Amino acid sequence: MLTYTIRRLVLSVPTLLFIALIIFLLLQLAPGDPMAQVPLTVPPEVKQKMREALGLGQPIHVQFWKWLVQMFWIEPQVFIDWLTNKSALFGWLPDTNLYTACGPTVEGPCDLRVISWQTRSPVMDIVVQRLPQTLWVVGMAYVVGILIAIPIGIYSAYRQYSVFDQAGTFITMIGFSIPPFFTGPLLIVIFSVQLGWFPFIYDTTHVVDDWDSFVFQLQQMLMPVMVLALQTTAQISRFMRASMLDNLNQDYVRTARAKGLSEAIVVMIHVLRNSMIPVVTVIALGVPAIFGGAIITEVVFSVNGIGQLLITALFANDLPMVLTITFMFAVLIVLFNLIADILYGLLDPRIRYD
Amino acid sequence: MLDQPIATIEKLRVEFQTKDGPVVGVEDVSFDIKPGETVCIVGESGSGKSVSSLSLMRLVEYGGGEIAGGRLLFNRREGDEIDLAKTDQGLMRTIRGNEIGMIFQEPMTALNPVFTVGRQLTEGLRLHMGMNRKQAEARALELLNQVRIPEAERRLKQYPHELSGGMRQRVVIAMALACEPRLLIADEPTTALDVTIQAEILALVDRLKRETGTAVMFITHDMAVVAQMADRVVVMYRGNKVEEGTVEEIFENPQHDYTKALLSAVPRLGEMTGKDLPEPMKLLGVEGHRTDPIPGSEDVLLEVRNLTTRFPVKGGFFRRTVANVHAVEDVSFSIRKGRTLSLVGESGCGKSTVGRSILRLVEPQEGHVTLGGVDIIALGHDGLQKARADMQMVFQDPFASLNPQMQLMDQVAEPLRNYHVVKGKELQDRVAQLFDRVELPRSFLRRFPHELSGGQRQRVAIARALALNPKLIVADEAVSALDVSVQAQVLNLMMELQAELGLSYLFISHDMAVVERVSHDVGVMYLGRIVEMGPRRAVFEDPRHPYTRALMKAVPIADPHRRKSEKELNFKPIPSPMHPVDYEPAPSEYEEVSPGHFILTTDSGY
Amino acid sequence: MTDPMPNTPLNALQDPEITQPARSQWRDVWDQFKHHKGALLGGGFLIFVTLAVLFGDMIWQIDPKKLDIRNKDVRPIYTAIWNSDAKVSWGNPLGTDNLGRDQLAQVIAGGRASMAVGWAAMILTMLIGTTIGVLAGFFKRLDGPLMRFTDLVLSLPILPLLLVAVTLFRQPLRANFGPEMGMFILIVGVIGVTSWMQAARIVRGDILALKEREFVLAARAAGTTSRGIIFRHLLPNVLSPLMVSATLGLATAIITESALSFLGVGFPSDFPTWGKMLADAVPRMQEYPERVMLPGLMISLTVLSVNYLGDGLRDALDPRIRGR
Amino acid sequence: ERGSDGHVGVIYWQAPSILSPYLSGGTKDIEASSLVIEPLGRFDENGNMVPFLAREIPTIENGGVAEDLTSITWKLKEGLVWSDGTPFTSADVKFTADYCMHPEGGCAQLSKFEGVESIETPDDLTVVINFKRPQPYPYSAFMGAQSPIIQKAQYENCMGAKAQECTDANFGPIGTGPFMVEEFKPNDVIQYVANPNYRDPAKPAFATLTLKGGGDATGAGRAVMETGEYDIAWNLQLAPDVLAKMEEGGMGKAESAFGTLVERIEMNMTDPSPDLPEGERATVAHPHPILSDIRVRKALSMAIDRELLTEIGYGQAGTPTCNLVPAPEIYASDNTDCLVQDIDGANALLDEAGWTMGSDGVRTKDGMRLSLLYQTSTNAVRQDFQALIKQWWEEIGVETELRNVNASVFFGGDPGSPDTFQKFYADVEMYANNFDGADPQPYLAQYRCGNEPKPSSQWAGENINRFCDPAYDAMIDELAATGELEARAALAKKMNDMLTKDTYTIVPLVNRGRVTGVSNTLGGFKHSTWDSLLWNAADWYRTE
Ligand SMILES: Nc1ncnc2c1ncn2[C@@H]1O[C@H](COP(=O)(O)OP(=O)(O)OP(=O)(O)O)[C@@H](O)[C@H]1O
Ligand SMILES: Nc1ncnc2c1ncn2[C@@H]1O[C@H](COP(=O)(O)OP(=O)(O)OP(=O)(O)O)[C@@H](O)[C@H]1O
Ligand SMILES: [Mg+2]
Ligand SMILES: [Mg+2]
Repeated sequence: MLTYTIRRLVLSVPTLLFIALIIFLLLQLAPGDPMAQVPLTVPPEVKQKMREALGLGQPIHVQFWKWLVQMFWIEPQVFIDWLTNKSALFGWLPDTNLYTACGPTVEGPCDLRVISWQTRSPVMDIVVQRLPQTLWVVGMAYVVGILIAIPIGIYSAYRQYSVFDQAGTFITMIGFSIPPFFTGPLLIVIFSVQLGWFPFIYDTTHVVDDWDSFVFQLQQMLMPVMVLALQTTAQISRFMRASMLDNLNQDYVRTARAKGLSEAIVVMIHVLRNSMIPVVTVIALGVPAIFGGAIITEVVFSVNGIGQLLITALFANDLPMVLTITFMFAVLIVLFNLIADILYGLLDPRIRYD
Repeated sequence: MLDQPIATIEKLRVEFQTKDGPVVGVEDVSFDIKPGETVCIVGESGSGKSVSSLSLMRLVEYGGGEIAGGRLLFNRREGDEIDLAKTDQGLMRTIRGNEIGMIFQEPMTALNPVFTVGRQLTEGLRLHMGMNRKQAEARALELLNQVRIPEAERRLKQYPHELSGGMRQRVVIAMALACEPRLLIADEPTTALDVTIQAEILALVDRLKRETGTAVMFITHDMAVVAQMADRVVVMYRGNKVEEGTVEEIFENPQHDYTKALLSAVPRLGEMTGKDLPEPMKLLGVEGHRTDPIPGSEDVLLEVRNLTTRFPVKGGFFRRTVANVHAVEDVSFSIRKGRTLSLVGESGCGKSTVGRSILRLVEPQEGHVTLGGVDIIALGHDGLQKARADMQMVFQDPFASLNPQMQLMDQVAEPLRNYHVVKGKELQDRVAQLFDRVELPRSFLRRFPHELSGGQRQRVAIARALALNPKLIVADEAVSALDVSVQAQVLNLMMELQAELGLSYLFISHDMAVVERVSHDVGVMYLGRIVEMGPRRAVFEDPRHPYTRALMKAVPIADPHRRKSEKELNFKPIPSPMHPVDYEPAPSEYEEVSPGHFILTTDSGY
Repeated sequence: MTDPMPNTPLNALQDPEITQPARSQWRDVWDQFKHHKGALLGGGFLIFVTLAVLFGDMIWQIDPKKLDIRNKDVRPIYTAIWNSDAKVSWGNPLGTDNLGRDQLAQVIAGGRASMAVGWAAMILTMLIGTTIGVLAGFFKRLDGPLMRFTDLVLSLPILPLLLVAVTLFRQPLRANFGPEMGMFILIVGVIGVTSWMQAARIVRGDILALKEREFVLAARAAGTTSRGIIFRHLLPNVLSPLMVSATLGLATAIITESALSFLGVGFPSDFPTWGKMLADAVPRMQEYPERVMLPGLMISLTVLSVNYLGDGLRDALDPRIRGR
Repeated sequence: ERGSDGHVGVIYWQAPSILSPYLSGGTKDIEASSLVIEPLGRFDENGNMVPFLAREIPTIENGGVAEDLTSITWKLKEGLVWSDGTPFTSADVKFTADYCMHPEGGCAQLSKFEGVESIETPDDLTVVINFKRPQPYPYSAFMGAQSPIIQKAQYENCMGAKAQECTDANFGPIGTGPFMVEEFKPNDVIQYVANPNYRDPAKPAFATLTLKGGGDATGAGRAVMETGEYDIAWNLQLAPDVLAKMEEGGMGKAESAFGTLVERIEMNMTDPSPDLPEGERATVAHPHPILSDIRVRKALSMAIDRELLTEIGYGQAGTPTCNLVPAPEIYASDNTDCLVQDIDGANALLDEAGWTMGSDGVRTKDGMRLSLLYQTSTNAVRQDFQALIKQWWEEIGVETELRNVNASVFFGGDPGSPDTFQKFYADVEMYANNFDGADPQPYLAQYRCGNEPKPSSQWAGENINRFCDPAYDAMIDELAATGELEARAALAKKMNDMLTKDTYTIVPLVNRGRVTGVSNTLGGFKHSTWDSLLWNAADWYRTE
């Protein structure tokens, strides 16, 4: 198992590099000039200088190499510095100072991080800023969706073709087919405007430190989470149902019943455990999508998560930002593919990787 | 008290609600089971054996069935009698697994793959006997010892897939026995197992019955097993009980036509004693077919020399070959025109691999294969395709070997199309003739495999194999999945074709009785090698190699007077055919003990 | 209902003769399909919708792009039932929008675009997915590279790709096919190129399993070439799982197109699609709920019926189910 | 009293990405920074200049502006301090100019400093700006939200090319305004707190201010008027019925204020045909095959019913106009001919121009179809306009293809994108534009020959239509040399008419008010369209 994991991890490095290259080339194709906003009056030589400062104008392979260095060498240094200097968990470690930022006051050698063209600040800082709301809202929606979907799936399969099953199918499909730009405003009109229960502009600066602020956080999360969870629920419950149906007819279920076990144990332990194997991997495979897949919901509720960051960066031609975010998605996808495979191996004793 | 039956089934009728309306699974069945008695239920596939037993457990409901009539009287431990057909599921739960234990057919799937053996074993104990975990584990250990599983302690922590088929089936038996049920239902507990393991399991069930006095309801379609196990026999036919009697009565004096026909179709080991050549079976009531011996010719058709096939096992960080499965190791034999060579041996000994290597469906490592003078191994891609026209294959599972999405006509025509033999109208005629050949009505041409019975499907497969007029047919367990009655017909068909067309067969099987019936020559395989080979008569009547002897002994004989006793059985587990890459096995050397009869003198691993 | 007892042992051993006449495969499929009520309803609805959007404009001849400011904000005719003051008109049975475009005509025209995008993108998805899946599953050498490639495409977000594609290809496509057809090709292309991965994985998995089945080995033994095996034996057998992902693909394509309309990177603004109608109506959903309901319902019902249809087809095409 | 009214929320559906007007021309960024850094003077809700950091607005009368118009002298208020407590001096003002005028800085507001020769600081409270030429309108530098004063101490090391690297300063400028940046999340939200060192000890009334970005205009309007989560919603370009419905929510009002923002259709005078080689497309090398004929342009304008457009798209927040410069009063021409739709007239005009009606309802001439590509940014009201205008144009036999481009791309100015309004790869396009402050001179000067976007200038340039008339250029120069207000106004009107009713190069549609959602409980908000929306944030307070 360990060898397998390490092997896959090592193998994923060239894959990722390749993916990075493809994304890079693809974005090169896309029109976009960071100097677009610079006024005409700036002489061309100066513009050229500014371009060079951003690493543009060099041959593509040099640019790519530079980005790689920034991404894999300099950013980790920043991260380590942050860990040892500021973070609560590792703050006790001796402070490191691997990274020297280039700045107006710095003389001598310095490192340039991946800089966003739009805000002229390090891309990673902004991404880190966006993580809390993305995780709170989009991540939570995924969790909630799964928690709702699994019981629905189980019961639908156990009572196949019952009223519950039919209704469940119907509702989940409706949920699947209604786009969030409709459900979002609908919820807003009902719960914010008519009933006045929840705020709908997501406050990204809100800090949870006591019960009241926690309640507020729940309130502001509720609607976007509902909108997003609807889609997750629809999909996962279908998978769950199919997987349960596959297993309910297996011989071992009959064996379990022949032992005189109660239906609850037969279904919830024997069948569920087997049915969860494929579903868990499907869930793992869906995780990367949650980071980028909620653009519309983020816009409707002004959540400003990573999805919104990507789309604004795209429209603003902020190439380094787009490249970094897309690459992070790729890493997540490759990683969660691996996690899904490993989970499969862990959950199903029949599968052995070596 | 002893004479009072534990369970009585009266006029049982079970119906299934399907989309096409109700289907009757069991129409009218009545019999009873007394303590300490083994009642065997026989009948062909689909006759309602399983449904009857599941009704007794009240498990049919979960399969969509419904007990539409009749009574299922059961004597409880406390002595009161209840009608299981009317008991509610809550009470049933206290009976299932507690007073009635059940062993299912498929050891591969009857256990939950994600829980350890120990967990599955103790579940019932903790529920019914109120044991705590420790006690339950102790009892589980005891049970595993009782069913003779080696290293029982370790097994408890293992998952089902880590056990061999035989061991898994023993675990299922242990599970059924856990709460010392008074009635044990065994639904074809040995069908999927090797002869040797089958013999052990049968002996085990028999011993348990004797030791604990449990009543056993034993379901099987194998008459030989019945002869070995039964005290009484119930014969079922299409949902009805057609005959009931003691085992001797049934075997010696069958009353019903179906029972007679069934018994006539059972190949019995030893039937061919004294005969040199195979001959088709006499089927009761089937008039006018020849049962003459099939002589064959002396010309060698297929020559296999030092065939070795290994499968690499990849592993480690770089996915390099870390070991090899030595599936076939230095195997040599030859088949003459118009004759049948049978390969026998236990599961996993490499029989199929030999067959596939000859057709180069798997690539052999070394060796020579010549078919009618053509060196098969040396052929290139196109040459191989041409050569395959001369050798065809019939596979084990008639359902799996036909494409479910294709009409039979097209399936049989496929080889003809591949080799552009004939086209258009002529092609259709040819296929129709082939259907006639295998005695299938022409109306089947446009049907799909699922519309046919198993025997008919296998005939289609044979027709397909015959399409190109091959010289050699490799029949890989071609009749193993069939009911005895159907099996007999297919075997006869194959032998008739051999007599008429001069076909040669490489017949792969683990069923010794069938092999005895059809072969001219026999090779016994063990762990990738042929350990004994020679004319069928010589090998069967005078087995020399210790493994051959053990194998012969394990075969159940369809004769209630020749029951085997447990003491005779003594098997070693088969060692692993997996060896490290640098392992260099010794070549096989044979000694000729009588003309054409060779036995392996070098180490075979047995 | 007793079987006639066999009077000779010969009969006893014969298989019961199949009495029904041989039927064509499609007849069989249809018979099985008929049993699935949801599928029948779904199929019926889908046919109805398809016919309606294809030929509806022959019956309802109002131009969907025609503005009629005097007749703006007409309510659907049924609002008159509870609100006698409502502005309704038989000329616009489903009402008009804020510029006086007839809603019925818009739904018909919008449906044509949405359905066309859905079908075309789905077919493209299936073609790419099946090809890649089959190649990866059947040829061991290709498996690794193709699956890595699948990972790669999975990690491409659809939106940047669309933007890149728009800038690169819109001009030539517009020149060759006109603005609407060009955009159609672009949208279908992008959706197709970014959503085949699921299908490819399913197909690959199934092919890997099927490849080991005996009938494939039997075909090989009978001299069938790899090509023949793929086309004659493997593809028909992956049809039913493909069917399911195809139906889902149709649904997602319709939804993706509507999301693109919402983000403003889709068809020209005066070219109605259900997604755009829905997006346009959202700001006024309190006053004119029917304007969101109508396209919303159409999308949902279509997706739902496609889903049911897929369920039914899967059952009908699976010989294991059909055979029993 | 300062900070007594708690919190106030402002919502912008476009999120600020940087807090420096010198590094970004985006309204969102300029207005977000206007809460922190201030210019010497601002424009109030009527377009009048009010002193902020200056003691008074210098004029010729009070001697602040030299008679020969070549210099202006600003006197700073006494005792001003930056929010960090350090004194605010004339050195900071001079530094600001140096910072922006640095040739390598890429300053986005360089045009504000055009014509500035030198800046002198005779003492800590005096700033003298010397111009190269006489400057009839000397108030472009340091007036309005575009050119506020930044702190020398903070930006000293950020001159020139280093300007881009000063993330800390760009995200958290130190200012003299009523608020200070507490936390800046780019493209998301800004948290401000009251400046403890603000010059008026009683202000601002609010202790904290949140400027939330992102979402869409509908959501922003709703948050102010229907749920009351926010107090001010920026730029609600929504249909009037939608706004009216939102107002029914009862929490706020949609206030509109008129300035110089005119929604117009621009006619492309050059040929945007894709058949032309890249580099010549939409350049003056190829005049437009259809639109070069003034009769076609006029017919297109006549076919439009501006009253109806206004009613549908803006309601109270718009008035139909025929002028490019609709305000201030003295500059507004009395041109109203276009207000009446005249389809028949338009048809007659096209007939006269030789475009004959075809059987499919589209006019042709010499085998060329009268077919136009009409583009604009993605926005519900604009799409409604497009649909309506398309319909009218079809009535006069003009085939119209509509295209809408995402606003960020359309106005993004990216020379690589074919979809920017500058590139104008379409026949006509629609957008709105206005001018800062109250003087139209630079605005009108945009339409100079040679100032059009072209490949050699990286598609930058303001003469979007590629209009070119030597007579007009002469008037531009004349305006620049004229100091007297009446004469300037007359000249400006003439120039306005030349672009609109004489040539129909620009076809104005609607004089758009800026619509802002304002909470009912917010007091003191004064809606200025001449300066930052948030210009008087110091005076805001909570009612009730
Ligand atoms: N779940 C079910 N639904 C419909 N029909 C069923 C079902 N289970 C069994 N049957 C029908 O009941 C009849 C008896 O089946 P049963 O399984 O008892 O046969 P069997 O004798 O055990 O055969 P085998 O030897 O193949 O196990 C068959 O005709 C079968 O088609
Ligand atoms: N494709 C393969 N890859 C790896 N190992 C294989 C493969 N095919 C067969 N083997 C191994 O080779 C050995 C011989 O297998 P084979 O199928 O020839 O046995 P068999 O005698 O036909 O058994 P059975 O009676 O179960 O069919 C077994 O240990 C099996 O696990
Ligand atoms: Mg059975
Ligand atoms: Mg085999």
